[in-house]
Amino acid sequence: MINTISILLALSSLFLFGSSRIRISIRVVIAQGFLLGIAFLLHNEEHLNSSTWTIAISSMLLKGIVLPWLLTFVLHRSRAKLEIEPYVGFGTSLFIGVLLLGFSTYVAWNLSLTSTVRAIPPALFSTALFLIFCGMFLIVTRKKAITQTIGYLVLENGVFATGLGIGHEFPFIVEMGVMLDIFVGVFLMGIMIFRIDKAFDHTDTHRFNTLLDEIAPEHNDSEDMESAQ
Amino acid sequence: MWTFLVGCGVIALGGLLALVFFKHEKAAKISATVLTVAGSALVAMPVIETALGADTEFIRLAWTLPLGEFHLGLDRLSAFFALPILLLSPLCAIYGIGYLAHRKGGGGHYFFLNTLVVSMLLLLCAKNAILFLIVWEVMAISSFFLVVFDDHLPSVRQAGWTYMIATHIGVMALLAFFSILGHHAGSFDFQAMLAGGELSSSMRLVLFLLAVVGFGSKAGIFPLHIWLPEAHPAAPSHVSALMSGVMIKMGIYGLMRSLSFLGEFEATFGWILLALGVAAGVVGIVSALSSHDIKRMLAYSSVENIGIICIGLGTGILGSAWHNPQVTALGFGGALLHVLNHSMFKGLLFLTVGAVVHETDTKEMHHMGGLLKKMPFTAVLFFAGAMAASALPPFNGFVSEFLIYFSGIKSAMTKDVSSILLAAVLLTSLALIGGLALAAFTKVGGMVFLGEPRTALKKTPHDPGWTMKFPLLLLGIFALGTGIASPLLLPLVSDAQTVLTGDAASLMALDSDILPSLINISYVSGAFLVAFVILAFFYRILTGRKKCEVARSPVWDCGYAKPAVSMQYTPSSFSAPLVLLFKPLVHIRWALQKPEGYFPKSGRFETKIEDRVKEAFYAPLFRLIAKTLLLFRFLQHGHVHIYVIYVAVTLIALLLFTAGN
Amino acid sequence: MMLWLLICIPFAAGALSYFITANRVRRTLWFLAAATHLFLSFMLAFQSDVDTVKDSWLAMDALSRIFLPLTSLLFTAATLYAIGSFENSHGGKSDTAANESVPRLQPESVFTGCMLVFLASMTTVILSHRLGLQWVAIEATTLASTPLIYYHQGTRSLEAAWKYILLCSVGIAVALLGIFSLALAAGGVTSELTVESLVTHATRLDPRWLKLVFIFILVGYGSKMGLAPLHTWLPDAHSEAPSAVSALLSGALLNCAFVGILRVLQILNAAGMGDFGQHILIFFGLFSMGIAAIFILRQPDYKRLLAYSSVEHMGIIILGTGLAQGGMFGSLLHAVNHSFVKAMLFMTAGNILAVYATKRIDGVRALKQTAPVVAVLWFGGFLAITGSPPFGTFLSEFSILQEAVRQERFVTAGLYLFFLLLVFIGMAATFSRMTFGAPQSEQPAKKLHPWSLVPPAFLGIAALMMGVFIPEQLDALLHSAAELITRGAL
Amino acid sequence: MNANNVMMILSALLLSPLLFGVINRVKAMFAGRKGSPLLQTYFDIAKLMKKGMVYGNTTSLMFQLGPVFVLVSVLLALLMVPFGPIAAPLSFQGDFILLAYLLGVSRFFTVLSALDTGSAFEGMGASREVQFAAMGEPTFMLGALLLAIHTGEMSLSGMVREIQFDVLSPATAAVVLLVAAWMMLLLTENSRIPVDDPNTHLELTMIHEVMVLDTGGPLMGIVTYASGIKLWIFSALIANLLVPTLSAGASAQAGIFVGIVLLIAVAVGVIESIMGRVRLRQIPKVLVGTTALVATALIMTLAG
Repeated sequence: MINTISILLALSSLFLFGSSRIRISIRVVIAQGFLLGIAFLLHNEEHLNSSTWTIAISSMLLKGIVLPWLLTFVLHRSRAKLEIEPYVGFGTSLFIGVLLLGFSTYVAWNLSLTSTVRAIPPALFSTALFLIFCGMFLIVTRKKAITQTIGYLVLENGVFATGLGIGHEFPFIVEMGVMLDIFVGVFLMGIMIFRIDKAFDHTDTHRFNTLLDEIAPEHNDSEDMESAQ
Repeated sequence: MWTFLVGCGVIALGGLLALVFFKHEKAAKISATVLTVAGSALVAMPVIETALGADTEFIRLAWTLPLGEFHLGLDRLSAFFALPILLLSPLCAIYGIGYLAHRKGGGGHYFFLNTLVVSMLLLLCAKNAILFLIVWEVMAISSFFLVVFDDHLPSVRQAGWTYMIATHIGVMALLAFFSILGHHAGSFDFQAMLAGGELSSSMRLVLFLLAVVGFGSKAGIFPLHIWLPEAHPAAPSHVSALMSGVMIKMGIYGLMRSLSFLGEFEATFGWILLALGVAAGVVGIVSALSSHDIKRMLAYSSVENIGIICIGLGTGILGSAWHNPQVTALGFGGALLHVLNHSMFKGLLFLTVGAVVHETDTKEMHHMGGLLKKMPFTAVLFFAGAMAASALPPFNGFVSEFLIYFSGIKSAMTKDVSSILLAAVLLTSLALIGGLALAAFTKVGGMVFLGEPRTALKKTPHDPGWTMKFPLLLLGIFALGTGIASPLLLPLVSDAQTVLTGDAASLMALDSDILPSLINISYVSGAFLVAFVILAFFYRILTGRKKCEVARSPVWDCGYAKPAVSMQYTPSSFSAPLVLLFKPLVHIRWALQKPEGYFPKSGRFETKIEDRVKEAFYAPLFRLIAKTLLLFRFLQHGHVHIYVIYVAVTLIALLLFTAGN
Repeated sequence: MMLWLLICIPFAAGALSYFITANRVRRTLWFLAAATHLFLSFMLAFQSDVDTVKDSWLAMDALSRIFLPLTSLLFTAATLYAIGSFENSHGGKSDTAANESVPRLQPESVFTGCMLVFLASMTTVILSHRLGLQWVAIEATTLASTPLIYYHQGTRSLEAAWKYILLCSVGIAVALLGIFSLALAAGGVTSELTVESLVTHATRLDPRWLKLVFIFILVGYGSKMGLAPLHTWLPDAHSEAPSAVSALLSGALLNCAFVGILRVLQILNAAGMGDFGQHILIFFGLFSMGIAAIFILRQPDYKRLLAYSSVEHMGIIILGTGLAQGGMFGSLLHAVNHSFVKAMLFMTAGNILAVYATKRIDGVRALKQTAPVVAVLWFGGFLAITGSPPFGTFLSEFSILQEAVRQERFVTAGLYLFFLLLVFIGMAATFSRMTFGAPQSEQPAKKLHPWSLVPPAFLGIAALMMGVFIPEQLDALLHSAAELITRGAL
Repeated sequence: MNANNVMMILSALLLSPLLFGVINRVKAMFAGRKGSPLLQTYFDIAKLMKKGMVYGNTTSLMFQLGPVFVLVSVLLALLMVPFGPIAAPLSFQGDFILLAYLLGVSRFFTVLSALDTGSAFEGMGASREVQFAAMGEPTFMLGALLLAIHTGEMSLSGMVREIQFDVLSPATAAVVLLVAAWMMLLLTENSRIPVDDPNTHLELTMIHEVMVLDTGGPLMGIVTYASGIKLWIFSALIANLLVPTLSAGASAQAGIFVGIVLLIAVAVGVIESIMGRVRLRQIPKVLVGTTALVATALIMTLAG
């Protein structure tokens, strides 16, 4: 069952690579949020108690409803176009995606073969790594601030997927704290996308490069000396 | 030893008082000076005692610094190097009162001046590497602030910058030096380093080179000298005197001290130092000859003198490597004596030149001339200093060079091929340097003090007030006195050099010939003065006769009876033929605007002397490094998504690294 | 319980101050919270009895005894300084001109609130003995400081804040992966993710996973700490933030990330796998120093210059950590020294900004004449940051060098010295250019509020003190902390 | 100091102006003229001493005192020159260094009193003087080193005492080279052809004469006498290398020595007559050449 969910998660991410519309992407993230929640419950079948339920439900709430809603809200309020503007074409993205999946699987299997730790199924771990790389890839290749936020969410999902195996070993408060952090983080990002939109009339982060290091004129030139006089 | 510390404390207190009184210029200067004089007097007591043979004293205080300990000790070598400090510092402080009379910022200036003095004194006594490095840097920083006193001038800022970089390059080498040595000795205590275990031959070479770079950058050993000709002209003259007279000698002290840690000397070290010394001597004096900024010229002359000191050190090391204790003692002794002598005459020269610059408001020789008539006192003392700097008897410069010559000839007496090579190199280079120094100093003396003023000055120059005259006079007397009474100085040197070799045998015990020679030299020097007085008296009688008419007329100009000031030979033309012979060593930039037409209105010819080492080595090197580094500036391009790639790539690379392990 | 107080007081004060509109009252509250925190942290840090200050979440060990008072001290200084600089900017309008298109400032109440929450989260990072909690706190520092960076609300600060939050969040997500991996590695060995229990059972943890954990944590917290090439946000954020915030970001926050790395290193060392980390850490250290040198050379903006210098110093610290043993001591000492000096320099930079209204180096001349006190601080800070004796940085940098030589890593030592030299050359040019010279135009002599001068002066004196006299207690603490990290336990 | 060397010093003091007379006479003979009397220089000095003084407008005290210093320094230098087998009055290890530097002192003051006139001519001459002297200095020092190695003595008198002529030994060849080199040095230091032409009438080409262009009266007398002594010193140094070891009495030896010195003056006269002047720019090369000559001699000694 976990394996099925892992595959679904991986596929959904690959789908993100090929998707050209922001709204569809948000829906994929919603799906991932619910999938992760279910996977969490499944993984902790033997330890189901109030705290596992709370974590699962709040995670689904956060990742499946609150954050996507926030993103949609931002999307509507800002004057951004609804299409994704990638640096890397969708086809190429898909190809790279497959490569990344391969790499993650290699790392995960390589590790699980030699490792004594069996808490996390290799399939899930490879998917988790894949999601992390996917998230980074999305941030790297998509121009808009909002798509970068989506990338961040995917990345977080990947991390969360890794955490599935250890839910009962992690204190409840910490889990909640992690979720709070993610929520506040995305919330802040949302606010900033608003501000960016207002200040720049666009949310393209590739035009977001005023903070640079120019090369100052040479400091100790004799010409410079004379001009200073 | 405690007297020593108390004395240092008094000087430091003077500096603090200067800072406290910074609003009252005069009070600040005077309080700092008075306490410097008092403190120096206190410090002088143990120093002279030790220099004359008292036992080394130590002070150890607990100090919670990692690796550090407050450990001071005053041995012969330290005491010897302390002598010029104790002589020059009070004089420079006194001189500064007059020199900076109409300037603001004296409080801060005197604070750094006193800090410099204290740091130098502590440096000499530091017996722990950390303490040594700390006071070393305090010395560097305080002298930096002294250099940039006139920071509104771009050239001064440039000089300060150059000085700072040069110093820091040296500090880096010293850090490496001491950390390696400390690692080998297992402690940062100098005594542990002295006793430290056997070093491998290659490690010794590395350490030696590090010491040469580290201390050489302070001492101005070729080719690390480039800050000297920048910083000395930039600094106020008494600071130049103090820096050139004693501070750069701290580099020599450091080099000597570190040599003592290296165990047995190898001939390679000696050849390296000798080669550097010869190069510094020749390049230094040729550059001095070509410079027409009067203080820059003196700075280059310091480079030359450091070169001579290095020649002495190199000879000493070679002597030791060849198990020829006489040559060792003579070489080291000559180098040490030259340290002392150079501090006197270079201090004197900088202070006299300071008076000239103070009166004429320019450092350009082309604008000076005829100052002997306006400033006779300064002029006479300048000529005294110039003679000493050209190593002419009866002044002290000759005596120390004599010792170095002597060491070379002594080594040749073994008739060993390499010893003869050493002697030949030493004699040739010293003779050449001597000849060139004479050319350089007659040029300065002639162009600045003799003839007629080349440009109109804003005000009529005159001899300075007593605060500036007194130090000049005293230094002049010392330069002459130590020249004539050199046999009396020999015991000081004779013992101080034993610290380097670790042998107990003093120079005088090893070499019975040197003392009689020095005594003869002092007879001749004395006779020189006496004979001069007698002959001058006769001359006076001869020209004072009634029959002897004394008249004045224009000088001969091929029958042209209206000679003009501008027809005088210029400093550049004086030195040009000689400098052109050594063309590869200095870079002269020409700017010529030819007079045109039958009745030309204007014409202009300008030369600018650039340091060849700086131009051909440092500038391209620094440019290359900067260029290479700046190539990587693109990394910070502002695109945040690419930044994320950095994170991803780092992560992947590390994962692969782990997988590989 | 006392430890929780340390977190709760600033948190509560922060929450409260958000609602207070009266400047005077809010500032008083702010200062009181800072002072109380300072008092408590010093009291606790120098309490001899260790066990009384420990529960299952928070604990006070040698490491936190060093960094907690340090952070608190810096915060108090920054508080005073911030109040002083508010006065500076209200006094004359020139400050706002400094930040090009700045229409308005964020309300001071938000600023105060975020500052205090920032302190609370930093305190948690330092005290936390549960790695999960520590992660939460580190992420919280990012979140609390983002609005602070955005305080000026200009387009540049917006850009900086965006880059900051995005890159740090990504980095920290990787760190979370590391924490999860650690939990996985500890699965079946210990159920508690506290440093103590992990150290106790360290040898039973799976080594391959542990390596993975270390890498994730290093990349994660390393990006927060500003190790090259993960540092890219740092110059932007540190230069665009208000100077009081920059001082804290550089002086305190980077240390917090460092503490995060140290905790994992402690476990790694306890597991006997210190060697694995060493190479990576040394590489990161040297690489950061090199990258910083590239950007310090001919840098046109003095706040960015300071930011890159932070990257350099984090490199030095990590290098020392990688050298272990003596190097560990050096790097902890260096962390302390760097905090003092860098905070002081950023505060002074803020003063320069207030006087000259530009962050460009060519716009600043003749500080010595225009603002003598600032000039003294600025140039003194330069000497201190480049590791010149008698400042404390010299001792720590030398200890690290010494350790490299002791281990006969001559290439490392050589590169280390070379980069230090490059940085010195780059900085010397800039600092002397700014400090000295003839005033270009008639600068209106701007009166600076004394509170904007006293804190940096105090920190400067502290940095000097560290070079000539290290208090015995601190010395002992540093030694035991170094031992704690390198051996896993005391 | 004994009677012998007092006598020798006195003879040097008395005979040195004669050298100029000898040279001039030889030159005149070559030119087919009768020439001035041998004692002409004595007459000149005596006449100059009686004259009045004319100082240049620009000159200061340096102009007047300079020649006095010059005289003092050459007189002191003379004290260290041995007279063949008769040792110098002042002899100690390393005395040749002091000798060289005392001559340096004389040069220092010659140059400075020249510069004191402020005239372009004097400046030019001074510039050349320091240039050629600096280039010539190593020749003297290396030569002395050669002698020291050769004889194992470190004082001039000792060297002269120990020097042995052995026709077949390479050392003799080395001494011959040294004589040649020092002869060149003599010509340079004393401003003779081929370096300088004392009898030229064009100021632009002079070296020594142009420096004393404005010197007259008693001052000129001093200058002339001092240059005589300087010439004597150099001639005596070379003569010392050539004086044969004879078991004759002191007075005979002294006679032989003085004879050789006068012969050297003759040689100078011959050289002046048969050679032309070298171009000023070539002189440094010639001087480097003489240094090379001595260096070769040194290497020969080592090889031998």
